Amino acid sequence: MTRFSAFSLLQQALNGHKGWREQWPDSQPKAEYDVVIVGAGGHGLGAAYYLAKEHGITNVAVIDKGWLGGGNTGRNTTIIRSNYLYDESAKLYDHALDLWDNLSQELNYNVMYSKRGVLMLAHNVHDVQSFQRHVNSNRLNGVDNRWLTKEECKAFCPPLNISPDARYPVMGGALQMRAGTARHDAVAWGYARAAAARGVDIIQNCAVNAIRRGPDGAVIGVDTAKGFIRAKKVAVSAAGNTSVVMDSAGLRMPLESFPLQALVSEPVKPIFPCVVMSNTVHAYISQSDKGELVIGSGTDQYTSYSQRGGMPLIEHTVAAICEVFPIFTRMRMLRKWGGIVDVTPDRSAILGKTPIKGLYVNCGWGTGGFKATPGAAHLLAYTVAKDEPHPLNAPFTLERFTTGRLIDEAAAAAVAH
Amino acid sequence: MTNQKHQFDASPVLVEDMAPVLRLSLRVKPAHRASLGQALGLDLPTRVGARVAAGGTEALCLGPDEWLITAPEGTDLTTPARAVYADAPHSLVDISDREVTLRLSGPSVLDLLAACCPRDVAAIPVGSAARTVFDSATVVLWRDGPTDFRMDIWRSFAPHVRALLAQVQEEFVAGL
Amino acid sequence: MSRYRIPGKGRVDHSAPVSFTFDGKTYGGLRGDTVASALLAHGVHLMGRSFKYHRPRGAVTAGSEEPNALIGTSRGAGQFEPNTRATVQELRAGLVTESQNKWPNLSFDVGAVNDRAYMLFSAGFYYKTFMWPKSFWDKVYEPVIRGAAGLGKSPTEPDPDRYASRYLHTDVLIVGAGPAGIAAALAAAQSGADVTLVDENPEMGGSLLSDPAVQIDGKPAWDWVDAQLARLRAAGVRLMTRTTAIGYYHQNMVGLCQRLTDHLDNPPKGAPRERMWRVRAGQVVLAQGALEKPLVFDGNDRPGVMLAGAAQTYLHKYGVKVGDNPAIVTSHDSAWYAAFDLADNGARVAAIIDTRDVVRPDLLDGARKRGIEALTSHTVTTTRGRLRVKSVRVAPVRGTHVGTGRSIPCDCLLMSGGWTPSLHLFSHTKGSLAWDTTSQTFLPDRKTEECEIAGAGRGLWGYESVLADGAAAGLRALQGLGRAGHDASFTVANDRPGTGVSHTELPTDGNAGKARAFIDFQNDVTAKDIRLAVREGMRSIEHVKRYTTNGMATDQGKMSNINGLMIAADALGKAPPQVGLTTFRPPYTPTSFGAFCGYLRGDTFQLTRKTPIDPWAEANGAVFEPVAQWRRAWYFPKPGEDMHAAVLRECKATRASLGIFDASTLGKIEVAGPDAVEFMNRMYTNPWTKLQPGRCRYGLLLGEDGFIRDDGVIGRLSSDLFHVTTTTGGAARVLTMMEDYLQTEWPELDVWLTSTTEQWATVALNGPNALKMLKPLVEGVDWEDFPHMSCAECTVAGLPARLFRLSFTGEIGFEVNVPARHGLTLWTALMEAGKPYDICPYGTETMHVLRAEKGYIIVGQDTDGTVTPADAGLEWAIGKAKKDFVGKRSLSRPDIVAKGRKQLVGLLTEDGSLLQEGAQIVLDPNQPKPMKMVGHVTSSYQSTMGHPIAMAVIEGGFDKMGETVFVPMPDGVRKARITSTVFYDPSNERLKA
Amino acid sequence: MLLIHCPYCEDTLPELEFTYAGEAHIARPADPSAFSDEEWRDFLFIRTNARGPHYERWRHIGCGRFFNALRDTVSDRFLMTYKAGEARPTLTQEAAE
Repeated sequence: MTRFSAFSLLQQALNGHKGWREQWPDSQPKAEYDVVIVGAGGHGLGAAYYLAKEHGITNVAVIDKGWLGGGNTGRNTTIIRSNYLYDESAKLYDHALDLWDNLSQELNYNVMYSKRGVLMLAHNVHDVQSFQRHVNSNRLNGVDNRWLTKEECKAFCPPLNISPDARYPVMGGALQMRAGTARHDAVAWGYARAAAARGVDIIQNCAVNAIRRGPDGAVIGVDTAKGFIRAKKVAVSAAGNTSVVMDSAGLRMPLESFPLQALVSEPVKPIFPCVVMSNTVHAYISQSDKGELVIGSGTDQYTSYSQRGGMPLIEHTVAAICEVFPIFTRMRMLRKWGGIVDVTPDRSAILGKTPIKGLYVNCGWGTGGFKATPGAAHLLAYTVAKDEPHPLNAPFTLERFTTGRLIDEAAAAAVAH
Repeated sequence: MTNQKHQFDASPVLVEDMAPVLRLSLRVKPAHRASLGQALGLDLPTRVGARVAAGGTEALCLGPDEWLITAPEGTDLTTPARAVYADAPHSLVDISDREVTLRLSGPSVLDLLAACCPRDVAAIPVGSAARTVFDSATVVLWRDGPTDFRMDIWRSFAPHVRALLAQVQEEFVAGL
Repeated sequence: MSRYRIPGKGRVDHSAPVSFTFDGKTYGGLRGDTVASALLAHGVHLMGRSFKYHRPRGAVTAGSEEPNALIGTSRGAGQFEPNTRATVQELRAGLVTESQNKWPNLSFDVGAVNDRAYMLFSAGFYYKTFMWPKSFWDKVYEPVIRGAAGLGKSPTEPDPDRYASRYLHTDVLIVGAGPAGIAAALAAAQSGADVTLVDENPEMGGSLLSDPAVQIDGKPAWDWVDAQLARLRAAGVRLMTRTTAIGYYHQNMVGLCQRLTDHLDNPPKGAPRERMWRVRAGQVVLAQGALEKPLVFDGNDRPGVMLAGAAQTYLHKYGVKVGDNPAIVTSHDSAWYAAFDLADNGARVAAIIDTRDVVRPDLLDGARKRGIEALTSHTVTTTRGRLRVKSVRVAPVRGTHVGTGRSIPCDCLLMSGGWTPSLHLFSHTKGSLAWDTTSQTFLPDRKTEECEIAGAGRGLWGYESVLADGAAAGLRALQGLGRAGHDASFTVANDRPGTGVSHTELPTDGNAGKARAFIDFQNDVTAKDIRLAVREGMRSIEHVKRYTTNGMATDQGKMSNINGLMIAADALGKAPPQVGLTTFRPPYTPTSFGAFCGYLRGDTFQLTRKTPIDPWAEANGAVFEPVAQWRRAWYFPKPGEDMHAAVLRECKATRASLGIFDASTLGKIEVAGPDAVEFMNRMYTNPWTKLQPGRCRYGLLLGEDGFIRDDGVIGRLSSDLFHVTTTTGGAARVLTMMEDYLQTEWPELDVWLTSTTEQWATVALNGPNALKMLKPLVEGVDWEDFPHMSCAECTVAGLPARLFRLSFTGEIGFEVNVPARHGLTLWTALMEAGKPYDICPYGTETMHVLRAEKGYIIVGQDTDGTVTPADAGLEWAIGKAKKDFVGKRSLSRPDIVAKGRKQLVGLLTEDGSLLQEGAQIVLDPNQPKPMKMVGHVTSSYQSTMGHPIAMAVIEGGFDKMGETVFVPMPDGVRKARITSTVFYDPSNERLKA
Repeated sequence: MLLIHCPYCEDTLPELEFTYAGEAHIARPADPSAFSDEEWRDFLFIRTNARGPHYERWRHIGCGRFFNALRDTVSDRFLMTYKAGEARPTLTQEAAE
């Protein structure tokens, strides 16, 4: 594998870039692997990489029904942050943030992790109370997150409208300076290249039809479009399609898949210095390295695998953005697309073992999967290798839905009074 | 109010506030529809959206067990209903003040409504009505004539609806 | 007269000059011009700079697919927009335009140094570098990359224009008013169907407007178009120009963006700039035609290099010659006609260079007749010229072998690589495409919606076949509606049929390594970039696209997708369909955010609900806070008072004598029917059977998961009538939840629910003098039998009322409900009657303080969706005898009954300081981070008792009464003692009286 | 925006008049206390999340009724709608196509 560097780039530039080799081979499945990972998104590819690098397990296949990185990894708005409310969440996402920090060097692939700061806007007294709670709990958890007055918000993000007569006046915000964005495709490609270099097979366009179990109930492999592949350990990391795959192993999940839409504007010169999130109006915005405004919306109301999503939601998202940032009404939408996000009842992920021997699952990231990528991958690898969860993902079990120990990030933001 | 002269030269639609009326929400199971109807002197329609009127009283079927009843203020419908309550249990709730009513009329009234009503308003038959949405407000839309509508709007939503209607009217004036 | 304008020619109005500025220079144009046609009329080709290399670029098209000629356009303050396509923007008086992505100016742009170092900026180069030293990424590399990003500048001021939207329901929607669309409309308009025909251009007619010599049914093309449009108008067909179908959504929902004022000199007042139409169509006919493909060769991006079809459009529509001395390079017949038309209009055509070995004899004759040199089996291998093409190098070609070339001078080069059906909208529906080997294009295959595709959009060429196909599609649409009609046929003279072949990048006789053949002009993606991506393992077209950014420019691949695919497929040694096509995403062309907003801006962005008493609050200087959809009076500051002072005064006045509060936003639900009590027993945790009519009770509602959802005081007005109140934010949720259970789980119950939230205006009176003050105003209440937690129907101040005696403050309290229209009357009457008692209006903040002093919770503040009745100390509100109620089963789940749950307690700080709501609580303030947190402060206020009070949820809090906990804040650690949540009048003495 | 047929209004109307109400045919047990923690979890949280035909509930603002629908979650096309309380219809071939 040619090491990427300014030098190799220059060298190649002089000989017309003839020397670049493929970043990962187009592998065909072997008869058996130590571990099969279903889903070649950032999470699955990353897990394969960490299995090989940190646990010495290199006989690994990552299988995807489509192209690697073609699911939510390549469809999200790339927001990265860790200022979550509950300790469990904050620690999990902060672990991811630590890995993000060195990911480009780790993978020798520039994932363009941009620490532009993520500002979450408070629009009413309830938001203020809730964000103060975030800020305080994050501070005591050692997670960077601080409260800004509305004037400080304006100074940090000049396009912001802080007029008190706005329908949703800005009352302040919670800023995590360490948070930001990254180049989503590069994350998948970087992990793929680094994993492949360590012997991992990446098998694309090969649907997994079923997880097969032996007489003792333990996993023995997967039936795929390219035949049966033997494996004693199977990790499912298939986002919106997790329910379907797990169902084939006879395990029903507390998941529902919803369409999530996002859009970009035409590219313009730098105007938007950070990431701004407003949960109250359901709008998320940043500006990409290319100059496009990247805007995310909430999920559509009905479950769907269509990756389509309707017009009304997008209208409300754009309207919300223009309410908070009135200078953008004459900007133009360039492209809108949809993804499928798998959502759990408590809006927190499921990451760990299952009741079935040899079957592991990483799902339920809802709208927040991208930011967790290195962390989820790292912890999934740990859990698969050791056959037990890492302390950081131990709380994110399936069992919590039986016992009632939910990690309810959604309810914690519940509005009433 | 409603009987003032229409002037379309200003705008091809007229938006007027209507005087309050007695407005009741009647809920009763299909089995007892008939007896309730008798008590109120109305043959309560069963098709959602259908209306019947008798004297000054009018009933609109909003759902399989729900009717919206309007009558001149002061009309007493509670007593007769109460009389059959034992045999025909029901709920009859005064909601006269819950909504306010606008009258929308004029040649462009269908376009006016099409600005914020996702359903095909033109397809609502004259003489019937529908509970539907106007932007984010749930409204009851009564079609009294080809270009003549009444709109019942929850009181606190009315200013928002009026503001939208006013904007659309300005489009008509601008001719675009 | 501008040098390249042909007097009297075209569809522009030669008697109506319009002047505009471009980069500060004033130009004259004609009504009907676009900015591009007007500039071309002056011989100006250089209109922009490319994204990455800042290469000089001119208009390559004459339509909305333009990737190069993007400009900033402005009408005045707040009315600037970047990245406008000069080929679309119509001239209007006083239009101000500027070029983009250049410094200091368009002809000399420093950014062009990138072009010198182009070898470094190969596809994906940024993934491979900028990683060392690490710290440089944040500080140096990324700022530089971002600095270089973007094309135009963002607007910086709020937009004064308005936007509108409209729903439209139509039988047949036809997208594209070219020959196919018009023929389809004629067919569909039979038998009275409601038909809508839309076109993105200012004029209907499509390609016919660029082919005036064609004759249809004996009429010259333009006359025919006029006649048909008149027929359609007469038939009541809705004709919409400047209207782009941007997206095709579920079940024949099509979004249309109609541009209303950007072309007007002075838009009328109140006119929206754009209107978004949400069309629901019974049948859709897509007649969007085809897009011409560039040829891919070294230097194909120089200003002056343009699509042949575009040159033909500039000539016929705008009367503009794009050059005196054009050369033509093509692999399709259509470019020959462009050459002929230009020659017939006085241009000296340098040569027609056709890559094909065999060309139709009549075309060769046409060239010969006009004395045009025709070179078949030839190609252009490169071009010369800095800001404008000066010459082209031409060489014979056999397959990939190139013979020795020669240079041909010219002032523009017109190219055609054939035509691609415009299938964007069809792709939005997830309809599948099939590769057609003969035409080397994708054609529509399996449909998912009720739609027809007609004409060039189906790969057809030549007017006669396109017209016939359009008519047939219109008829099929009509039949799809279950209506009948007859088919039509058209006779066409001077038709211009055509065929062609497709290429990858054309061979060069120069240094292949140095050749720069552009595919995506705007993003500067070359053929070599595509091949590099494939070499690096990008095997799917999606990967190639994302790695090279091919097709991601503002034309969304209209120019580049197919050329990129052909080259990727060639590099992979696969057939194009095996490589696949990237998904087309809405919108079809970039669409303003404003159009999507429509009315959802400013005052009409989202509704704000106001109570009947709101006007009084506003008139009396209330400060408001948004609560759910409502705005509520927060506090009533007197001159010079801040929030703290005002709230303390309001609190004290209420405790001392009498306070008045607008509680109208509380949700109210009438629960009526013989089974009302049974229903209440099932929904709420409390027991209701024994509650006597005329009495009230605090009701607690759980979700099925056992967590607190809502609460409120509920009055039993008669044996089968309950007046339920809910939280302000919970009203709609609770009613929906109740309806759900009633309709789905318990349909057998004889009980009905009616929202009366807005039927009643609710005024709360609290204070030791509340009873004294109210009594004289009330008729119909037996005060002997009206203790705390009673309710009655009566009159108050002569108004019909529902009177509740209850307290959310700890003082004697009442809630008076009157029909909403009387709300203000009641309020003023009570204010008047309250004067002797110094009645004090208070807002939500005071309400919060007073209830906190009594330890009454606020759902959503002291509970967060993870709190059970036990956690909140509300077990007393649970009907122990009840076998079941919503949420009961969840309360016995292992972790719900486990020790150490967070429980709601009171907190008093040792130093008497005010805790922050949301502050976290620890047992050991000296532990290292991450600290073990045992809970957080849910409510905290300055109280009327001279010291602040707080409520908090703390792990095992009930067993820690009297213990000390710590609240580490940035400015130091607070010590606090755990207490009961009831700080004020624990024995409820004050409620009795 | 979807078009939905309301079985009570017998009219096909735009999605904006409807709200989604989750998976259908998950009946609340007559006696929840008899349910094990696992059974109760299944009732509360476990969902089919079908990729393809999906039995689900919607509510129509017009008539205020909750009703059931069979919708293909891949195409988002409604295969049928039917009144609350009616038995779960078996998916016929032609309906699926």
